[in-house]
Amino acid sequence: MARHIVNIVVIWVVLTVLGALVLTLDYLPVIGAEYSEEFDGIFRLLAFMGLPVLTFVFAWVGYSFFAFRQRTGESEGPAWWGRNWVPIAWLAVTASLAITVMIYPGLTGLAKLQADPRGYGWGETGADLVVKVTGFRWSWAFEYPEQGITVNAVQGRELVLPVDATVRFEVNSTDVVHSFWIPAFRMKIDAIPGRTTYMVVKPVATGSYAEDQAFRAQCAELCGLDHSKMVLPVRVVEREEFEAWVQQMKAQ
Amino acid sequence: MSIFKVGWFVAVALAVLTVVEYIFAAEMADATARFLGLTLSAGTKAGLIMWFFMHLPRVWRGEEVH
Amino acid sequence: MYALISIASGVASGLIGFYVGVGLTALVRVAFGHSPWDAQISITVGYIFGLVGWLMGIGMWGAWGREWFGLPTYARKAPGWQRYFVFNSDHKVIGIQYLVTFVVVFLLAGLLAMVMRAELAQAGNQFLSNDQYNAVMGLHGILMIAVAVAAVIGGIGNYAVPLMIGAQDMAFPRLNALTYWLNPPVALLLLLTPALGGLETGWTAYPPLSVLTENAQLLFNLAIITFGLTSILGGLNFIATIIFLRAPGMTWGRLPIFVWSMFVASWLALLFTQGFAAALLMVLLDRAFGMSFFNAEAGGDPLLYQHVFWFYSHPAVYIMVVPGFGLALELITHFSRKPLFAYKYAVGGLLGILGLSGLVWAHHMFTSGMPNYLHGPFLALTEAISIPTGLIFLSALGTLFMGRLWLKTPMLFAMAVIFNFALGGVTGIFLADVPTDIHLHDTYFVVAHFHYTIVGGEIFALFGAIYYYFPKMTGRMYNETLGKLHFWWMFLGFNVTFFLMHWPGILGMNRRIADYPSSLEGVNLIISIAAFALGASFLVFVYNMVVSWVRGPVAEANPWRARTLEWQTSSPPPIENFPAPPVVRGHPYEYGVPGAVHAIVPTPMPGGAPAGGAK
Amino acid sequence: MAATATSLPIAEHAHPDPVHLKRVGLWLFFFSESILFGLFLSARFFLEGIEAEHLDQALGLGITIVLLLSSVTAYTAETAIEHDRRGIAIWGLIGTILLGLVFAAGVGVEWSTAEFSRHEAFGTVFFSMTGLHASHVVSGIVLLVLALIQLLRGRFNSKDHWPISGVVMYWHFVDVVWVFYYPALYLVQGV
Repeated sequence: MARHIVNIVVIWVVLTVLGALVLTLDYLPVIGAEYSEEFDGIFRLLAFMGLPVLTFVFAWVGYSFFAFRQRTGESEGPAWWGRNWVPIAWLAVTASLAITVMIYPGLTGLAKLQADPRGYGWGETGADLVVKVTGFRWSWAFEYPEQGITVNAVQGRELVLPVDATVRFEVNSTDVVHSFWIPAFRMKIDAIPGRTTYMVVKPVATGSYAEDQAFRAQCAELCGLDHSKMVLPVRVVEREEFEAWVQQMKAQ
Repeated sequence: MSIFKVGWFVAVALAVLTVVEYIFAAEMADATARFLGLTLSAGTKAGLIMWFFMHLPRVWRGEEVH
Repeated sequence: MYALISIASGVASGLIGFYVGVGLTALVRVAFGHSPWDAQISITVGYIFGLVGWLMGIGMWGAWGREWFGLPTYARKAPGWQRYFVFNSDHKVIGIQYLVTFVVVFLLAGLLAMVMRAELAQAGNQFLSNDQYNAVMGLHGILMIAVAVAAVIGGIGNYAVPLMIGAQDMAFPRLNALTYWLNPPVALLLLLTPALGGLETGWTAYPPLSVLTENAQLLFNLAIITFGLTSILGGLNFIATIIFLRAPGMTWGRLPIFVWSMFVASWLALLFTQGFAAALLMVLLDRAFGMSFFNAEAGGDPLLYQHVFWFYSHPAVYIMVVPGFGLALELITHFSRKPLFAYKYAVGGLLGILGLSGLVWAHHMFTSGMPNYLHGPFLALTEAISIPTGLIFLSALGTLFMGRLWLKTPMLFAMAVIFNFALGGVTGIFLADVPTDIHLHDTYFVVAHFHYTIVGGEIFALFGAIYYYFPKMTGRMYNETLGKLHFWWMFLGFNVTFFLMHWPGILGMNRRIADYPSSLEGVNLIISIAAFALGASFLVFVYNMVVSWVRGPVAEANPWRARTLEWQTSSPPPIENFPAPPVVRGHPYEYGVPGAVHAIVPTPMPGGAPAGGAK
Repeated sequence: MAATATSLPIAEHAHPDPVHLKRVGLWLFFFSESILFGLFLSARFFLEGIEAEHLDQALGLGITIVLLLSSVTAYTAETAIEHDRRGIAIWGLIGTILLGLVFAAGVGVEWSTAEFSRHEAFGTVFFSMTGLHASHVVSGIVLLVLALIQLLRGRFNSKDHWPISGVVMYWHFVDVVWVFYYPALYLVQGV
């Protein structure tokens, strides 16, 4: 029996190491905003925490498959009922794992996100730029109230944001539920008719849809016929370029 | 008519509670207190109906021999 | 003939009922000065009358309805295979009816998945327009949900539970027949949806879209409210059966684990299914009467739907997966030839899931803009549900260890459940965690996650149970080689398809889309190819089942040497299951205990000594 | 183990009292139904800021008392048949049906005189909740009529009266629902 346990542990460790090597690969999308780094960190942390749990089950089931098989079904195993310390230890370990994940990175990460008192938004309280987002079937409209411009699928055809500025999106919908999502920023908030929802991001790198398709404003909540086409490109530019773009839009 | 006695007692209790409920709702100014009071009264009435009229205890005591 | 008469009279009186309903609606509407026809109201009323007509015609009038008027009842007696087409109250017949129906639905919905994967193999629209894709996707979703809810509970549960507890039938046999015969109209309505514009909203039917969209939505609502009714009545029946009809000596501590899981799933169905009905009823009222539950301009709130809907639809995944757990543990213990490890903890785990499942629904709404204070509690409770789930793993892993694993096809499927659900459970952590869920919500990561839990956790268990009970149900043995071929083919196809699906999700491919950014093309092509392989594996299954049922070798009463009661009667069992109730003497899983006896079965069966196969 | 067919103890199948089984089944059904009613009740409070608009308070109180009264007559009918008092049972059922019809008519009057429309939020919850409840009242009346017909034709006695007990339980359940719906629609304001 001890031999079997040792074997399983060895397989477990090997699988975990192999899995950890896979997890070090670059499988996450481009980093576009401050929160992207936070997300990537939490994602990787959870992946590394989940990996041993996963490989434990894989090692155990896989090893049992090869080591304990019999041909005819005639012999019977030892009559173990598990009425000893094992279940209690298991319960203690799994419960403490669950509670750990619950607190960190769960609740602590949530607290960070909700630090902004103005609602669902998170990040810094003040915003350098406010963009009013309106979802409708099947496109987006972005209004820059301070700049006095509006872009949509006809006019401008892309959402342009300055780098290193905190942007607060105020999201609305005129008809059905949509969801405003920019994969590069790892942020998403539903657009609900009749209420305004908020999403605060701080782009940290320039980039555009042409270079990386994670820079796009995508509808993530099924909204009918052309849901899959409800996409507008996003371009993050330097401050000066942004000002120039605003002037250019105004001129139009 | 003794077999119907329980029914009439419950009926009177329900009627009294309903009228009390109505007056209480008309007089009570505080919305939260009114909500709580009405919940309490409705719960009591529902309990009375279920216990006596719907014979809830028969669920665990089994059918009584008449 | 009997079968034909039964179905024909059901269809005929259903149609008559429908037209009577439409006619009455027209009369009332004209009397109040409206036009005689209003699609929403006329179809709804017609459907209700038609449903009653169908049920009465199929045989409920004779077997049940006459009683309400004080008339003597009768049942259509149909010989042989024809008994599957009449209003039959034998739980074994109903179980097989459910199983065959829902396996057919499963294969149909699987074909729809193949259509979707063909479209998604490349970016851009190749085969389907956007609305066709939405219709296919919505239908795939709701049909698979129906399969997942009903196939194990209705099929395996109906067949096995009364046998396992030593009962003659369910507590309410006629109600049981009713729950089955409510299903054909549901299937009909859902399959008619493409004719009325197709489902645009997916199976979740979020308003306001579901209020504004085509009349296919109306059929969907009526179908699912009916389907919810079957789920509720089925759950009610199982609870009463398990509480009251256990054989003498079958204490709660000796109940087979699958029966425990059915008990838990039945409570879940009874309590929560009304949520789906209520949500869709509200949509129906908004559509038919212009009410404003979800119309924000008139004071409604679209989030109301999401709360009510997920109040059902999260517990629904436990309705699906808890019987899957039960089956997996049941099969693992029989085929490991070892007692179920930590039986009481496994039962506690199931009950823990029952307790927590109603308190986690809003983790589907982390990005919905609901109030901030709701996020924390739902995050914590959702993570907490991994603790009772972990006990199921303890039981499974503990039973496997040092067992004498008899690797027949059912055992392979049961071990695959544990394997798959481990991955489905771990990815669940990412989705329960608000900071990661905000990006992953509504992406293919979610698609991969719930296919791992529901398909990997329940559908694999379903197929294991089909192979396990095949000799009991048909009296014939399936082909073991083909069974193992099916398993490995399906297992590999499934894991490649859905494991890879996590990645486009992380990269930003959202779900329910006919088209996606071109940069995700490569991985989607591989997923599509793997999905076709997965789909093809079911050809092996169908061939094996059909051929074995018709001319497989005759099976013995207890080919698996299992100790539970269903194997102590003949294969297939007689109508009354056991001539007199078995007397239960011990635990059903006392493998490796010399001289242990689970139960004593009164009549000597061919090859059946005392139950538990004491040697 | 040498247990053979001859030495087996003969046990009876678990045959619980069929009436008891049906009673528990009906309770389970009520349990499930109460969630449906409860969700509509929650919807009434979820839609924030709905003020209860003008309702005819006298009518509301009146139909509430009528419904409670019908529960008493239903109880009387059930108790009577349990003691083989057929005459009282018949009149109890007739009284329940009539009071039920009065209640339904009262709801109809309320609907036709309401000063708000079903298109606005309060109208939505008011009409859907009372409509859902009224549909149960109407089906309850149909069931009561079916039971009454059989009673008049001479069926039922103290040994065999489950259909009456079941229908009466259903009727009480409809009453219990109204016990919660009445204050939620008529009396609670500004919550």
